[in-house]
This record gives sequence, structure tokens and C-alpha cells, in this order.
Amino acid sequence: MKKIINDPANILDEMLNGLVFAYEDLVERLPETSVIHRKVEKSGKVGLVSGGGSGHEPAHAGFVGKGMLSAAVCGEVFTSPTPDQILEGIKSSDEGKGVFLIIKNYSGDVMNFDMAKELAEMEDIQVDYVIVDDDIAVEDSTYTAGKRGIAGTVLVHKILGAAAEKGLSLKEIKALADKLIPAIKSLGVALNPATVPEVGKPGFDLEADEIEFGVGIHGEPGYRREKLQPSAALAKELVTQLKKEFQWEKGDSYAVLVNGMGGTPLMEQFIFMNDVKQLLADEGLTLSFRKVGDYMTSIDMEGLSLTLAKIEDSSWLEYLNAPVTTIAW
Amino acid sequence: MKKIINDPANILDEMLNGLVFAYEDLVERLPETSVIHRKVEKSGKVGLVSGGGSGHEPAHAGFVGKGMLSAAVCGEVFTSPTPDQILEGIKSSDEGKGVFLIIKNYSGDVMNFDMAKELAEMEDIQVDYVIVDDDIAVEDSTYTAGKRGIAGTVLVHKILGAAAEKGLSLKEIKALADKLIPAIKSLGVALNPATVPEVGKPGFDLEADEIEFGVGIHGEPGYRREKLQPSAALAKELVTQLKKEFQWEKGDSYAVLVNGMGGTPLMEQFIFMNDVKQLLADEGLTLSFRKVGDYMTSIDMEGLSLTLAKIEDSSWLEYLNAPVTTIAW
Amino acid sequence: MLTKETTKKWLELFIAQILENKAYLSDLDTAIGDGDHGNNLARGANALTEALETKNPETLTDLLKTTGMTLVSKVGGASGPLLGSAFISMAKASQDSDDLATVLQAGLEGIQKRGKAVAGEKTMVDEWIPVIEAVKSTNLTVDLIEEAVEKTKDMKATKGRASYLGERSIGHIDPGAMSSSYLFKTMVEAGVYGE
Amino acid sequence: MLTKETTKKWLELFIAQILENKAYLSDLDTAIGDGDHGNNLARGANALTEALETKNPETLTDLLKTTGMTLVSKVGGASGPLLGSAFISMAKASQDSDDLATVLQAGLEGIQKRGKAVAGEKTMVDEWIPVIEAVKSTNLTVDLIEEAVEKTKDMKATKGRASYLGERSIGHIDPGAMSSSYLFKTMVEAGVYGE
Ligand SMILES: Nc1ncnc2c1ncn2[C@@H]1O[C@H](COP(=O)(O)OP(=O)(O)O)[C@@H](O)[C@H]1O
Ligand SMILES: Nc1ncnc2c1ncn2[C@@H]1O[C@H](COP(=O)(O)OP(=O)(O)O)[C@@H](O)[C@H]1O
Ligand SMILES: [Mg+2]
Ligand SMILES: [Mg+2]
Ligand SMILES: [Mg+2]
Ligand SMILES: [Mg+2]
Repeated sequence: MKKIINDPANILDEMLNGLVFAYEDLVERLPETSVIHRKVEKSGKVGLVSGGGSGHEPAHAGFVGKGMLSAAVCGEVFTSPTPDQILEGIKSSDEGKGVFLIIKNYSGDVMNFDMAKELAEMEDIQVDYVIVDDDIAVEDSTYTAGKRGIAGTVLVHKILGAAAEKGLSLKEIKALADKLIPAIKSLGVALNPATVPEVGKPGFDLEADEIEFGVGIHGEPGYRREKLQPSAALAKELVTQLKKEFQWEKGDSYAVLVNGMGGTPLMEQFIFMNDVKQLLADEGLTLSFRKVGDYMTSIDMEGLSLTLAKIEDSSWLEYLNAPVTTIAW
Repeated sequence: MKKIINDPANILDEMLNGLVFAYEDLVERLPETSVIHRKVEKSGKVGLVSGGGSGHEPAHAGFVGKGMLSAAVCGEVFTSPTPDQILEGIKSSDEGKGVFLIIKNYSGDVMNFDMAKELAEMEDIQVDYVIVDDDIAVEDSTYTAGKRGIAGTVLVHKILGAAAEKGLSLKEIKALADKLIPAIKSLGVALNPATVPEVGKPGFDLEADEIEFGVGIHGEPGYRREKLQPSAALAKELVTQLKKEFQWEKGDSYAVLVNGMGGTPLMEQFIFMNDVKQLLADEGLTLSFRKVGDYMTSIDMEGLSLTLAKIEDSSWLEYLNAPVTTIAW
Repeated sequence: MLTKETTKKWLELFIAQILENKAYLSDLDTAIGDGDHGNNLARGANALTEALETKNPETLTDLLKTTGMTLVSKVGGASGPLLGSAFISMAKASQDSDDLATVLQAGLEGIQKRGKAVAGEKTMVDEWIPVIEAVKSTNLTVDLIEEAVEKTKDMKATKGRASYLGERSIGHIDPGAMSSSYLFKTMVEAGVYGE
Repeated sequence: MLTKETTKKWLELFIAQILENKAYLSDLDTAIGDGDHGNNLARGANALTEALETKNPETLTDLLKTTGMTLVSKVGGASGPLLGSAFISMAKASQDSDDLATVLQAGLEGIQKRGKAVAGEKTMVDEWIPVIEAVKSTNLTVDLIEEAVEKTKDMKATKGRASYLGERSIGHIDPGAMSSSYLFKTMVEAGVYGE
């Protein structure tokens, strides 16, 4: 394992300190916690808290700031943060109008955030939440933990963040979130696995000429392995699968996010975006919002994911385009 | 070689199309060129043009926009763009007050930009330029092509970009640039080499437990190979070398940029920044501007560089902090 | 019978066992999860050592509660809230009873309330259920504890991260069942059971 | 003597040679540069084929100028402006002379004006200088052309990318000298020299 780190056990702590030092005008670390909180004066808006295991940088701390998250609760690498930490994030984000939690659908995250919610309610803070499960690689059945939350989460942060900033109530945000979740779907492809520093070896194996469709952001298995193929073919597969789920029609308006996994350079992401552009133009879709880059990574995994969000209401576009002051949006 | 690309010969074209599609509100591609130009109404300011070989994304197109570059001229991967392309960039950036070129110090870039300058002057456009050579890995002697231009170039873009936006004349920008260049120094360390798609294999070899100090952004050789070591030790080496060059004193004010090479996740960059923070605090420096991320990459190289810029005038800090509308700053 | 003393010994043995098998547990989790189970529990084990020292709980209930709170706040992931909830529920039950089966049963209910897993889903629950049965019918043996872990090998995971593997989860031991087997083996070793 | 016809043949042979040795030239450049020399020249060679076809230059000067302009605008890197400048200078010289040595000398001056390299710096200049000497003294042979390339092996680069390697550049052939050797070998082959 070749990594620029010190003791793997100190990664979370050192990373958060480095981040806060680099962006101390935007964010702070709540003392003795792993909560990154925005430096914005409280305005009586609904607090927005997300988080999860680390290793997805810039998510989630990179999206803390005016117009997006109030706080990000950062767990150990690929490990959900604990309820006491989440509680600290909730408490510091409460401006009197309640706090809304954006949770990625993993057993650990769901349980820890749920416990934190119970603890916060015991302290008389109103809390509601949404569970993001945009990864269509997994079938949603009673036989799995359900679809996973991946890069689409970042669009949820952005849209709900802008809505909260605008002054929507906790109830309104919950209603918006419930509409939003089924409209956002993602699918990834991996070229090479990530290595968790504390583990020291790659999370799965891929042959030198092999790729895997549907791999999750913690290296969860995908739905098919194939030989390496050109960007256009990868784009075709991801778009085809997404089309099956969305059943879109000509003229529908979509937001599109090409998300790098951490080890894939922008060069490849832009080329892939170019292929996606062709395919979606052929489908007659209107791509009303577009973004390319590393937003929800998987440490040093090579690969990317494609997220599409059906724009069902023009306000969603306004929320997507609203200005923010964050590290990474 | 595992990459998300199509025909390696079409990388530049497809990448630029993907980029322009993703950010069509910010930039456009001049028809039949590889020039990315900003979509900002002309205001009679000095035009600012940079560029070079591709493979350094988000540089240079990611820094085109209000407050930074007028245009970026994008060559093939690791290959300087040609004079005719640069000329197009100069012509489209001319708002009547002349055009300033920011050139990284490579034989190819210098010669091609120089020819373009001659061509532009024949068309009665006033042109001046600066050559960035921030990489202290190379000795500056008559026996080399001189120090290379690396990540410090991005700070030059930012500072001169803000100065141009503010209305400084071509002469004033040249004077500012001449002061700026010696105040900006960088040094990199590589963990794993980059692979140029058209070449198909890594540009150099490093053992599984080896790193190299001073590697350039095209895989140019560095000054020493060593066994892999902790982030803190890498930071110590880079800071020590930079200290030798700067000969700083307690209380001096510096801007610091930790720049990822394309294949190094933000996690590692933040950890490294945390180590740099400690070391520079011990030196008694004031770090008045800080930034971390992928700014001047080397395709998929794993590694990073550290740039320090001595803030000799408070206006430089204002320029660094001035708002911009670009893809990647 | 549960006493503060035997339980303390139990926890100390459990902590040692976790630290010793940290890498092995993570390896099991690499095969069908995300490779952190050993690290997660080791973090909890170290924190627990410290918590037991600094807080020095005075009663059995306090001891179980401190354990639960420490696990919840230090382990993270799925196993943290689950094992943590188990001990918190056990702490509550210990206020009214010192019967091992009764207290363990409360722990299992804590796990199931939080994680919604039932028997056969390839989770730690598949270790807890047969062990509690055996405690009730006073025929718990180390063999039985180990057999229960082995049985998770043939199960298809339908809860937790391993469920993403579907059929491919078959053939691997569940890491959470393995760590719970350490819990029960050290319980026997500490003399909590059978004295 | 340079004529439009022999020069056209020369360029066609040169183009073919470059395309054939594209990978080899890039390999040489990988050792001491950035591995793109073959790709750069191949891009120029393909563009040149097209330019010669579509523009169909009528005079020797036009032919050399078209070649220079095409190389300048398609090759990029260091070799583009250098070789391009060579041909543009050769075009200018061909207005007054059809003497090969005179025209080649002008080409070399174009390279040196642009790149500031002198003999012994391990660049294409180290191919041009001895070849021009030999043309002047009418003793140019293919052997001499090849020996000149070989000699760059022992040189330490002090210009271009290879200069970053310092001592370590010794022992490798200069890719630009190699591609210029193709230029001169095809010049002989085309009968531009010696007719
Ligand atoms: N819903 C659940 N109910 C019971 N146990 C579960 C559940 N989900 C996961 N587990 C247990 O947790 C173990 C994994 O824990 P760990 O690796 O620490 O957390 P994570 O899966 O978040 O990385 C699994 O082996 C399984 O025994
Ligand atoms: N200043 C110079 N003068 C003459 N030739 C040079 C000079 N710099 C570089 N070269 C030649 O250019 C060749 C490299 O060309 P190429 O690989 O196409 O460009 P780049 O170095 O920009 O990648 C070298 O092998 C050398 O012969
Ligand atoms: Mg985990
Ligand atoms: Mg080059
Ligand atoms: Mg796990
Ligand atoms: Mg080269």
C-alpha cells in the first residue's frame, strides 16, 4: 500500500485537522468531535446534517457551508459515525426550527443516525430525516439491505441545502426530500479497487483488463464483470440501465452528474461526460444541469458513477443553481 | 493501461467537448480550435492567456473565467499547443489593451508561445509574457532548460487574473508578474508514475515501496529516490528544501498550496496539509492563504506538490482572495 | 449467575480476544463486507479498557451500561449500535434479574429491535439465538458456540453489507457471528455460565 | 540540387519513415523525455500528407513553406516549432538559391535561432551540423548520417527535456536527432543529394 499517511489509526483526526486548517474561513471542527460545522451566523433556519464513514472526500465535509449542509459528521474510514457524534452535529446545527438528517442507506448509518435522532428528541430537538438510496446496482428487495446511497446524495445535499437556506420548514423539507429521492438514480463502474488504509490491501480484485459495473462506494460488489471497454461503451451500459429505471420520455428534463471515484483523473471524466452527452441527446432529454468531478469518492478507487436526477419541478433547478459557499461544490 | 477513454488520438477533442458541455455557462470552445474561452462580456481589460500540454486538468481550462484567465490553449497530452492555436487564444482575448501570456518553462511551451507572440504582434496586438519556473527540484543553470513550471502557475493565474480584472495595464501586469515569479516556489513527490494514453505504459518506474522527490508534472526525473515514508517525513523534506530556497524569517507571510497529482485522493492531501501546518507553524510563518486539491495534475500520477508563495505585498493576498467564476479554482 | 465480578472478568477476556483476533475479523469482513469489523471492535475494545478503568462502575448494571455506551460511541458501523444496544438492554434487564438467560435474552431483543434481523439472515443474531437456547436448557458448550458460527457459512446474507453479495455471500463465515462467538466463549471461560 | 519534384519525393519518403518509426521514436523519448516525440511527428506527418494533397504547392518555396507551416501548426511540443522553423527558413532561402547546402544551412539557422542549441547539447542540431558539413564537402553517406545519431548517445543533454536528467541522459540516443536522421536518409534516397 502506497499512501501519503502517517499512522492509519490517526487518519480521521489528521485529515479533519488538515481540512479545517486549509479552510478555516468556511468551517470549524467542533472541539473533541469529528463534526465539521459551518461558520455561518445562525439565521433561524432548519439545520441540515449529513455524514457517514470517511473515505468519500470531499463528501461530506466539503459540502458544509452556506447554502448546503450545516454540519457533516465524519466516521472512521468506511465506518458510520457513532450516535454521540451525530448528536453533537445535530445540537450545533439546531437553530430552533429543527434539524433534518440526510442519511445514506447503509445498515450502520441508518442505525447510528436513528439512535442519534432518538437522543436528540430526548433533548427536545425536532428531527426528521431522509434515506438516500440512489444506487440502482442493487435490487430493492426484502432480501437485501436495500439500494445503497452513493453520489446522488450530493444532489440531495445541494437541493435541500438551498431549500433550507430559503427558509423552508422541517415539514416542507421532509416533503421535498420524499419527492426527490425516487427522482435521483446513480450507477457506477470500477476499474480498480480502493485500499482502506487500516486494511492495507485492495478491497476486491479485478484483472488488469477487467472492469466491474455497479460497484458501490465501499467496494460493494457490482452486477457484472466484463473486459475493459471504451468510454463510449461504458456510458452506453450505464445510460441503458438508468433508462430502464427512469422510463423517460423525450423532452424530459434531467440533471446529470459524472462523479469520479478518487483515482480517476478529470481527463477521463470529461471524456466520459462527452459520451454521456451524445447518448442522452439521442434520447431527446434536456440536460438542464451538469457537473463533473470528484464529489463522492471511494478513497483511491478508479472508476466513476453517473447520476441522473429527473427535474420534476423548476424549483429544483433553482436550488441546484443557487450560490453556495463550500469547499467542494 | 486501464483508462476511461476511447481512441487515444481523440482525447483532447473529446475531453474539451465534455468540459464545455458540462460548463457551457462559463466557457466555450472557439470553433475548430483547442482554445477554451471564457463567456464574459469584454470590458476593455488586459487579456490573460495560458495553456500548455493537456493532462494537467483542471489546469488550464478550469481556470478560465471572470477573475482569472481569458483563455486556455490546450495542446495534446503533455505536448505544447501550436502557435496558430495560441494565436487564436490571443486574438479572442484581446480587448484592446493587449494580452499577457503565462507560460510554463518548458522548451516546447516557450518556443510555441514565442512564435505565437510574434504572429500576434504582426497583427498589431500588444503582447507581453512571463515564464513560470517554480519547481526547485531542478537547478537553474545554463546546463538545463531551467527550472520547470508546475503548480505555482495556478497562483500566478489567480493573482494576475485578479489584477487584470481590476484594470491593471499590460505594463503593470508585467511588472507584477516579474515580482511574483521569484516569490513562488514548489516541490513535488511522486508515489506512482502517470501513463500517457498514447504511450500506453507508465512514464517511469518506481518500486512498490519507493517514492521519488522532485518529479515533474510530465514525469521528469526528480532529485532523489527513497523508501516510502510517512506523510510527516515527506512534508519535512519538502519544507526543508523550500526553506533553503526562501531563507525565510519568523513572521513572514506565505500562501500555501497542496496540490494533488491526479491519482492521490483528497484524504491524503488533507493529512499532508496537516503535517505541513505543523512544520510551518514551528518555523513561525504566517500562512495567510491556504488551498488543497487537484489543481495542476499529471494525468493519473500519484503524489503531490507543495507550493509556497511569499506574500510581499498585501495586494497579492487581496488578489488571491478575490472572487472568481471558474470551473476549478 | 451474573455478578459484577464475573462479568468484569468476562469483559476483560472478551477485550483480549478481540484485540488478538482483530486482523482475522477484518479479513472475514473483507470477504463479504468492507473489511473493518476487526478494526471497529478493536477501537471499541480499547475504549472499553479505558472506560472500565476511569469510570470503575460500581454495580453490575453500571458495568453493562458503561460497556454498552462505550461500544455505541466508539465502534461505529453496524456492529457498534447493535452490540451497544445489546449491552444497554442487558443493563436494563439486570436491574430486575441476575439470571443469565433472562439478561442475554434482553440483549438479543436489543439487537433485533435495532437491526430487525431474524434467524437465518447471516448475522450475529445467528450466534445469539442458539447460545441463549443452550443457556436456557443448560447445555451450552464451546463446541456449540463454534458450531453456530460455522452454520453461518451456508447461509445467504439478507441483512447488513453482506446482503449485497446475495448468493455469493454463501461459503463465508459472518464476521459479526464470529465476534459474538468470542463474546460467548469468554463468557464460559470467565465462569459467568455454569457456576 | 533541390527541385520541387525531388523535394516532394523526399517529403513523401520522410513521412512514410516517420509513420513507420512512430513507436520507436516515442520509446526513445520515453527514456529521456516525455515519450511523445513519435506521436508528435506522426501527427505532423499525417497533416503534411493532407496539406500537400489539398494545397498542392506549385513552387519549391511553396512546398517548403507549406511543410514548415504544417509542422509548426500540427506537431506541437519542442520539435514542432524547431522543425517547422527549419522548413520556413529553408523556404525563404530557396527564393534565392537551389543549392542544397545553402538551403539546409538556412534551416539549421532557423532551428538555432528558435532553440538556441549549439553543437554537443544532445539535440537534433547534432544531426544537422555534421550532415550539412558533409553536404558541403560532398561526402555525405548514410553511414555518416547514422554515426551522427549514434554520437548523441554519449552526449549529456543541456537543452530540451532530456537536460533534466543531467548525467543520466548519457547512454541514450536523442529522439530528435534520430528523426532528423530519417529526414536526411530519405533526402539521400529521394536523390535530392548527389544528383
Ligand atoms: N441488521 C443487522 N442485524 C444484526 N446484525 C447485523 C445487521 N447488520 C449487520 N450486522 C452484523 O454486523 C457485522 C458487520 O459489522 P461491521 O463490519 O463492524 O459494520 P459495517 O457493516 O458497517 O462495516 C455483520 O457481520 C453482521 O453480523
Ligand atoms: N532547444 C532545442 N534545440 C534543438 N532541439 C531541441 C531543443 N529542445 C528540444 N529539442 C529536440 O526536440 C526533441 C524532443 O521533441 P518532442 O519530444 O517532440 O518535444 P517535447 O520535448 O516538447 O516533448 C529532442 O529530442 C531534441 O532533439
Ligand atoms: Mg464499515
Ligand atoms: Mg512533449
Ligand atoms: Mg464492516
Ligand atoms: Mg517529447
